[in-house]
Amino acid sequence: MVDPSLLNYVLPVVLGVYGLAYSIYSIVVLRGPTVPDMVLALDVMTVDLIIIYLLIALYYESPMLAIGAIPLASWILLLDFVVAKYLLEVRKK
Amino acid sequence: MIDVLLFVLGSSLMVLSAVLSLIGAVGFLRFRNFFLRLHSATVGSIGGGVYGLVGLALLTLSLDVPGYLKYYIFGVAIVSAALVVFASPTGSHILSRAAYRSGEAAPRPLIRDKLKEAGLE
Amino acid sequence: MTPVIILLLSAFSAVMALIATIKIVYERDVLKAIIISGVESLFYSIILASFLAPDLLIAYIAVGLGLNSAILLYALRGGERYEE
Amino acid sequence: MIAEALFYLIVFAVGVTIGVSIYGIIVRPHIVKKLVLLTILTDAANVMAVLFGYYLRAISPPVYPGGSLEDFAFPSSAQLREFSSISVDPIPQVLIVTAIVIGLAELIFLSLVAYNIGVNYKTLMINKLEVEEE
Repeated sequence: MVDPSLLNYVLPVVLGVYGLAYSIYSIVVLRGPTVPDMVLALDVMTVDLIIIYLLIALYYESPMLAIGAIPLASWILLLDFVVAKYLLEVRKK
Repeated sequence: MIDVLLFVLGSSLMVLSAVLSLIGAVGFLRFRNFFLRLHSATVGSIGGGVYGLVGLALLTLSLDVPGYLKYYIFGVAIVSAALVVFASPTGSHILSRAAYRSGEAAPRPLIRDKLKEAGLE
Repeated sequence: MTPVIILLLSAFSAVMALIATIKIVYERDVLKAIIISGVESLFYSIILASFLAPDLLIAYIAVGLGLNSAILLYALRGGERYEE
Repeated sequence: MIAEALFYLIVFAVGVTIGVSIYGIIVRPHIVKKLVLLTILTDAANVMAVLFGYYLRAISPPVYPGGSLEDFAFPSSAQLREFSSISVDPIPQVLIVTAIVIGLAELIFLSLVAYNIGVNYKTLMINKLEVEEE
């Protein structure tokens, strides 16, 4: 079995790089020129946020904080579907 | 012995996945068109998400912590990875189809539009 | 004691939520406003996760990210998209 | 020191968000934008209530850890007192779980009203609505 104190070398580096990517995606979502760009960046940002949840749960050593990842992962498809349906229906009108 | 191997494999997968996620984020800033940004979205979601979730599951399995914490995070990471593999390419495909057909994002440096020639617009 | 890096991440999320609200107020396209409100719920959910509220996190993700955007887009389908 | 400064920064940002969203509800004329800002107001108020029940020394959510039967299922009074010194306050979180669901029901009702306004009057701007005189 590996000593859990080894995590102190791995977790801050990974969490820092993921936080940097998360901030760049949030700037893209706020700035993006067209609507599909913003929805696409929101998808990738959701995937990053799942890993950030699991890393926070590993930091606090509490399994209750990790359960939020599964509803977040299953709602990725919904916003794409709704926005695509809105765009096609407005064009047809 | 197998635990040290799992720990090294998992942590190297996580570092690789973090770097891939950063590359995808920079690609979102540098590309100039929506249909080009789909490539960097694929790098960011599959390379940056699924590899990291599998690496996190392997890394958690090798730690010396109580069992209910270890197996809980392992199961959540595997299920989330399966959901992301299923849902992310489907969403990108639906979105790009709607963006082309509604004229919301036009492919700007366009040489020849074969979809319009075939009458499938 | 709460680690500093998690507090730093949640402080960044709170400031970005403030900027997103100001952008929603001065945005002419209402469809973009709805999508930015979805991003705002992501920012608030990371604050809830780092301030130790797991039961709240489950209810808030299921309601705030998916259902609110779908219901607001259904309401937008009845009228015009741009605001004069 | 730096942790307290970051915590006060978060409280300040959430408070300013509440003020900006109230300003937007009053000023902007589009009905759907009013609904968007109303959801943001609800969410910011919920997060503010969570911040009130948080201590900087806390490292555990307000759920007593399960596990093996003889250790955790029947805790003594001293064990409970020790647990409550490292966890956050559960009362605001219990209140907010009902507030989220009530906010969803209210949003469904108001968006149905907005959809019917848009279908019947052909517009969603409040300053263009005109009632036909008999």
